[in-house]
Amino acid sequence: MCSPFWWRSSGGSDYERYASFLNSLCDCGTIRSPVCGHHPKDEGFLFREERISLFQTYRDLFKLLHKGIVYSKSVSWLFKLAPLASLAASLIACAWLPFGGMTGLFSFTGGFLLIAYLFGAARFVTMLASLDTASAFEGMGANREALFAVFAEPALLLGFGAVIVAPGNSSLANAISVAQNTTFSDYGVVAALAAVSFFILALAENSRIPVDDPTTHLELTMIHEAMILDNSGPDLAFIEFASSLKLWFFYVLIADIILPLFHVGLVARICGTFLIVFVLAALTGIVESSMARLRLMKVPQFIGSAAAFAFIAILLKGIL
Amino acid sequence: MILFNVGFLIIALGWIPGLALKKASSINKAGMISTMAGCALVLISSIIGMSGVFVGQLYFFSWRMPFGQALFSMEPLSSFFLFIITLISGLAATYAPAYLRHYGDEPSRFKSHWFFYQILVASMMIVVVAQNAIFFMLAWELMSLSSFFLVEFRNEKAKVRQAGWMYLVFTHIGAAFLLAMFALLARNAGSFDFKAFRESAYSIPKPLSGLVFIFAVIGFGMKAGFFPAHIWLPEAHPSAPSHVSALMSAVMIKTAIYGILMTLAFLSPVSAWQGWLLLGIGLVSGVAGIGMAITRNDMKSLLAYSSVENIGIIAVGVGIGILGQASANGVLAFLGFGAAFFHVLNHSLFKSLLFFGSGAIQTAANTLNINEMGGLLKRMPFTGAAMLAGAAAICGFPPFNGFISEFLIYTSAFSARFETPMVRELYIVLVLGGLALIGALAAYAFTKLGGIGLLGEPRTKAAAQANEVVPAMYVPMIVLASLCLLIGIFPSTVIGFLEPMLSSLNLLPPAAVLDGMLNSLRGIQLSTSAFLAFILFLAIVRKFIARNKYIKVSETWGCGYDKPDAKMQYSSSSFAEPFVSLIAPLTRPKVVGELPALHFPKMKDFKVDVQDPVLDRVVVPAYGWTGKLFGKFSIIQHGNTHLYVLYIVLALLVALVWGLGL
Amino acid sequence: MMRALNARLRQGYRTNPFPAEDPVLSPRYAGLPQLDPGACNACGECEKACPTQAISAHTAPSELKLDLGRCIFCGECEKACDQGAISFSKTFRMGATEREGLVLGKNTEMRIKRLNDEMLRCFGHAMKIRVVSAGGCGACEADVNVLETIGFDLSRFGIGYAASPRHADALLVTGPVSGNMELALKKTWEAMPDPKLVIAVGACAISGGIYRGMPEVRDGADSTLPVNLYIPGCPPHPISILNGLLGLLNRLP
Amino acid sequence: MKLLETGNKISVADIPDRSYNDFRAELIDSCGGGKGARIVSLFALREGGNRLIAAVADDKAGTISVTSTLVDSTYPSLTPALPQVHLFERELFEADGLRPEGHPWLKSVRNPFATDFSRMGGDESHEVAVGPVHAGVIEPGHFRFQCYGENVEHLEISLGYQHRGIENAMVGGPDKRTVHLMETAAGDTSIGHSLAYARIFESMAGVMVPARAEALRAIALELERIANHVGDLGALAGDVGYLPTKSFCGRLRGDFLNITAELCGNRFGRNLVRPGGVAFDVSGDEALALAGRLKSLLAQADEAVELLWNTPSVLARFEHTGIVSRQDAIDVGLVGPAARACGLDMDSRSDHPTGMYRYTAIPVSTSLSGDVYARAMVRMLEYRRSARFILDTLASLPAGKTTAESKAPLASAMLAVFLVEGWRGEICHCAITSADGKFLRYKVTDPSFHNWFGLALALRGQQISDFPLCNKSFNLSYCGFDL
Repeated sequence: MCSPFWWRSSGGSDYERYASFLNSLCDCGTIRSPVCGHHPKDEGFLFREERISLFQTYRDLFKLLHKGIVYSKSVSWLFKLAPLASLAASLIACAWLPFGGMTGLFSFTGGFLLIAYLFGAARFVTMLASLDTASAFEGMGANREALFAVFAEPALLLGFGAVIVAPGNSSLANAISVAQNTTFSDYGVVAALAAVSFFILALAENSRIPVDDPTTHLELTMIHEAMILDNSGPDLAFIEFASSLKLWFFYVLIADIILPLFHVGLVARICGTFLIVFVLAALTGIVESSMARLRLMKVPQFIGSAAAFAFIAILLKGIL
Repeated sequence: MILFNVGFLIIALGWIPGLALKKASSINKAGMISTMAGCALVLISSIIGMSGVFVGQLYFFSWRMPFGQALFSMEPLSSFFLFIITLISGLAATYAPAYLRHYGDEPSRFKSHWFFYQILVASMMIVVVAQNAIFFMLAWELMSLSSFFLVEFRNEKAKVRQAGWMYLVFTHIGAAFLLAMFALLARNAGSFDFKAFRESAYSIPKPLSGLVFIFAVIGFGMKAGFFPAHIWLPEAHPSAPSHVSALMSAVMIKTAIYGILMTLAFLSPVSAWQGWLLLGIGLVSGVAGIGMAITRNDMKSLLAYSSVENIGIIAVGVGIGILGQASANGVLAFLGFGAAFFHVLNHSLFKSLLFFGSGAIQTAANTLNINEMGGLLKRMPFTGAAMLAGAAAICGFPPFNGFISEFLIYTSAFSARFETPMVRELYIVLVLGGLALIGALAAYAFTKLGGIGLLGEPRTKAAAQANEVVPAMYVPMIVLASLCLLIGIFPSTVIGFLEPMLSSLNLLPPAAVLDGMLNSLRGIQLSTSAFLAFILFLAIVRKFIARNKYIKVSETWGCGYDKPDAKMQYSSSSFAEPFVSLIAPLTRPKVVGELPALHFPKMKDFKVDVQDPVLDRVVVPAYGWTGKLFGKFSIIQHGNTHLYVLYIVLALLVALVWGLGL
Repeated sequence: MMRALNARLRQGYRTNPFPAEDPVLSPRYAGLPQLDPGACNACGECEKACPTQAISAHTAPSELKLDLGRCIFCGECEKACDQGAISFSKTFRMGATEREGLVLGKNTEMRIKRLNDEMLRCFGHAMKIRVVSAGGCGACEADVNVLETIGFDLSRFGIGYAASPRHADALLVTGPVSGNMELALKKTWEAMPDPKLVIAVGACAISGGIYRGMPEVRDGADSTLPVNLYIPGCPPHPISILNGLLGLLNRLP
Repeated sequence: MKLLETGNKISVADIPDRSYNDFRAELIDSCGGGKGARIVSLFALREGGNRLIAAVADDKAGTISVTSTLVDSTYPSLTPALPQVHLFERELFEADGLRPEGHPWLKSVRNPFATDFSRMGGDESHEVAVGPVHAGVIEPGHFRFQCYGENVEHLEISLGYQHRGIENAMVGGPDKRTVHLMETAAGDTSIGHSLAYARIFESMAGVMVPARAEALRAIALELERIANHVGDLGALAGDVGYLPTKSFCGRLRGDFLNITAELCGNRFGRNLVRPGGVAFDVSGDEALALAGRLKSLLAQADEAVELLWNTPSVLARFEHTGIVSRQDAIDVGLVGPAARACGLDMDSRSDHPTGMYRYTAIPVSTSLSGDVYARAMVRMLEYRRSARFILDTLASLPAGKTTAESKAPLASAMLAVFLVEGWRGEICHCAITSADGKFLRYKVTDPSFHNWFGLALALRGQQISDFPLCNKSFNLSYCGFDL
């Protein structure tokens, strides 16, 4: 490795990269429907008996795009910026995300930092926008989001650190291709710990039980939902699409980390990614079905455990 | 060089015409014009200086003094700091007259203000170009004193006086350490000239070098506001006029960073522990500073604590740079120092922007308490927008500049190599986890500042009646905000700009590494541009699909309640509460105000007092203990002459024993 | 966790098969009233017995009319009528998009018209409902709420309840609209983005029901809002509400 | 203080007429002095001056007594000495304009547009205003929280959105609307309120209710209790995000309601209880079928509810959340499961038994800790005991008619009081007839009237995110309060 800095992935044609990006756009909703119903307010798949349409998320988005918008008298331009920033950040993240061995649209040393910080920027604008509505509920949502981010951000970066930096790789795509050629004992434990860490984050960042309750109708207990109580029409569509993409992002990310453990070819890796994403969705459902929500002030400990897993994964690299 | 001289003279003497003027506004104008003109000239010379053309050109005048020559030099490093000093000083001077109108029209007050302001700017310039320890210390002292008097601008308030004294005490404790440090260096070099210090750098014995470094960290750290010496900042900044806070927070404390960097050149080779020390101090300052910032309701106090955080980030950068040098890892050194320089620049931009903004709010809404603000973005569109940009930048969010310096620090984790096992992993955890924690806490603090202060509905009548300030005040903010954005989008250009300075400091990595670095920065450039493009695209999409649709304006959804109220939005204190509760063992929040204990409540005022773990739990009690302790010594004060003679004899005896080495 | 999964297996499949199959209702269920003008002798006993003035039969047998919008399905008229001119059937399919459609009599056609094509394209498979309880007794709310449980599983049709009116497409009103709730109801309506619908559920929301004429109430949702769908009952059976919603969305087989 | 006679009625002329000081001393002595009596109703009769009439229940003795006094438009407040009357006094002030001097918290009761909230001063706290239109499908009410961050320093509940004027509409009755008004006083307590009304009517008209009707009424009342308790346990699970119990109980509640529908065709028990008896009978086969269905549903409900007690993450949310102390519960006069969860052994079914409960006792279910856990526990015990009662009663239904044929008019100038233990707690109906046998005053006291303030107390010092859980553990009625 002549230089630790690296721009653009070495493998994969342009076509593949675009395909993986488009794939994210088309599939993120279909995974969200079975996990959380067509709306984050429905019960998990384990307790529903009639299947709902796989395309329900897209139907909802279609409807929202056709609806009008009601803006609050209190809001400024920032409120109108927030949905755009959320979706733009998620789009960039999915463009960067490698999929089943296909590299993302772009990749460079430290690209994961940009992605983490773009998510952070989207979160920041969303929190500000929710405070802009002058509503106590939205303030509550922003406040909780801000507090939990204090734990989630380090966990996210340490997770990436465990997978990318500690093993001496320059980017996620690079890390995946390197891991393809390592043995199970070298990579297995680290991958497992990082995957657990990211899974906890996925629950936290996508308002799942035990952090947030997607089925709640109650403003006082909401986190993410509380911040978007005042968004309507296309704005809401952008936000919902952005959160679908974010959920997809975390699932595929975990799949990307786990898959190199199985030394298989491209087609198998793509199928494997879908399989893992499906399993993760089922796992989310099972977690949601078997435990209650944490008391709000216990959530930091839960998210902190994600950081702890990543931390151990990094230290393990030094021991192994 | 001539530009520098002329500019310096204009600034240093610019207060003189003001003495003759009678009207406050013309005094202000005179001060503004002379400062701006001087700053403009020095700014140009500093830009030239950064390219390295002045290296080796020393400017001196014959000065028959025992401690050496009066030497000055504009090396690229000095030029870089000069650039920042003059840029911010000039913008602050532009901002000042309109802002100062807020303080009445007593001419003498403004005369003294401009006197100290220009002395402060001039002394800062001298600090970064002085090549002699004594001159450095003279300028340093001048800088401290003039800034002390600037903080005392509104000295009719007891709180202001107290803040000023605290600052004075701290800065002098620091100065004492610096004097000791220079004394040690001079003893080794045989001269007070920095040139001599540098030349004898390799001959310094290791223990002495370590001691000098410790003295430098303490001495400069007092000024920089490293934790736990940070406590003067949150006292002094809210008390000073806002453009002075901006100058002190965004620029003056950076001279301490310059000092540390300068000292490093006297100590080569550096050792790894020095790097770890600074890294540790930096992370602690970062977390503690921004953590405390969250708990503050006074906007400028919050910003002051955030300066502690940012100084911490810079210290992390310097620490990493030292680690790189100590382990002969050029890439690490480049990334560390590069990040430090970058952040010095970035912080000076967004911090002065935010201080200008808080000053603007202070004049418009007559408060600095975030609990009393709200809805200001709509009433002060330029100030508000610029401040929000500053807030995003200071949190390190792309597409603003703060991200770039943090990115450089983060990427250092890629190239860190250490001999001892586990150290590298520890380093990765510290850098990734620590910086992410600082970043997330910063987002918390600035969501509070922006979201509670600028957005939503006004919480007081004064906030509801606020109007946008005059262009002279908001244009500097817009300039700074645009710089933040431009640097964030075109970081590689700035790296190019810093390149000569880095190469003069022997910090440039091999070309391949630099290329890779620039590639990464171009990657950021491309993806942040794509991010902005997506936003634009989505905005157009929304515009297009909502074209024939019904866009309405209605009340915020308040559950259909008939009388919504501005009190029904989060207060600044409430927003901080979850975090305050989390760190309650450290900050011991005191709740004042009675909670309803009986069945039927009688409500009182509710107030929460969150303490600074150092100031309120160490320094203030320690002050009390010291007072008591020294009180005990009063028993030896009998007023009896015989007894005093006895003391003298005893002291002589002790000195004799010590002197003879018995 | 295993207990929960076990319980899940044992509790079995419980979702109501409606609309594919008609549900099994209690044999005592009182559904759509059947009028037989031929049997009526215009004695007016039913009118005297009706607590809500839903029925009028004092002029001529052919004028026997029953306003479903006011009917609370108490069955007093059935008991009062010696002629058997009124009987309550087991039909749960009740509801109309026009208020007049609820007045049963000669030539009335109670019909739920589907939404127009444009609305249907939007809402056909995705509709969020904001429920506002405007002064009733809470029973309609309970039966609206029950639709979201797995027993009826509203979400399989893409319909759900929204927490915020900003997210909602339809405003479902229950209760007679008490004077104290009128403003809140209007505010909720104003908070919703266009295009939007109003659904009045229960006798109270349609006409004021048992509270009709009391000074504290406004006698139904159409005093305040333009109603698109009326579902009668006191309270309507959940299946009737579901039937109404699906009819509106053209989702009935 | 005059004990009510057999049939829980008394001639208006026999109601003692005390001086205000005697009246006050009497009430404080019996209700505040550790004798354990409670004021179950306090209202004014405006005919012939402002006459305050208080109905006092002594649970130990199983008696109800009344006393009265004439007051001017102002009178010294009882509340400082007897906090449990605070809301009655506020109601008198709002509805009848009688000002209690020295009332510590004289604010509106059913006027949601009043803004007389206690607010915290200073600019550091904030308010959260929830309602009237809540996020879920719930009745309207306004909750005002005084918050510092996530902490609730004080909660004030402002109701009245559901006010329909039922008590006023009852005056001049009974008529064809009366029983329906009672059935809809609180829609989820149709049986409870219609039963209380029927007893008032029967007492006034001197109707003897057949034993079979009493048995069916008790079955219906207990079914109502089971359906609501099971539904609420599911809702509690939902509020802590525990999906299994939430899903199962949500469905089971409907199934229990459907059993009621088997009885009378209506899921809420409308048209079942009528003065003189019940409107529907149950055949032997139907009784068997009902028992069978009930047993199978109970097994499912037990399984679903057991999950709550076996899931640590659920218990962590229930325990120590929303505590009301035993003393507070006594002071503010809590009733029903909320009171029993604070360790108060009180239940109208055993303390003031009527009808079927005179023959078959249901054990009183109490718990001690006063938190959400205790309230859930009480609910669980109660629905199980009710189920046993129903099964027993179904197995031995008395033979005979289901309704007493009587068209007797109401007695003139009488006062009648009845307590019925609805699923939320004690329902108190108190009626006074005029000389021509029409209702002159009809006072309905829903258990929610006593208990809303208990919820406010439970929330002090809690996290605001625990409010929905606390609220659901009380699950009080808005319309029953607002009337």
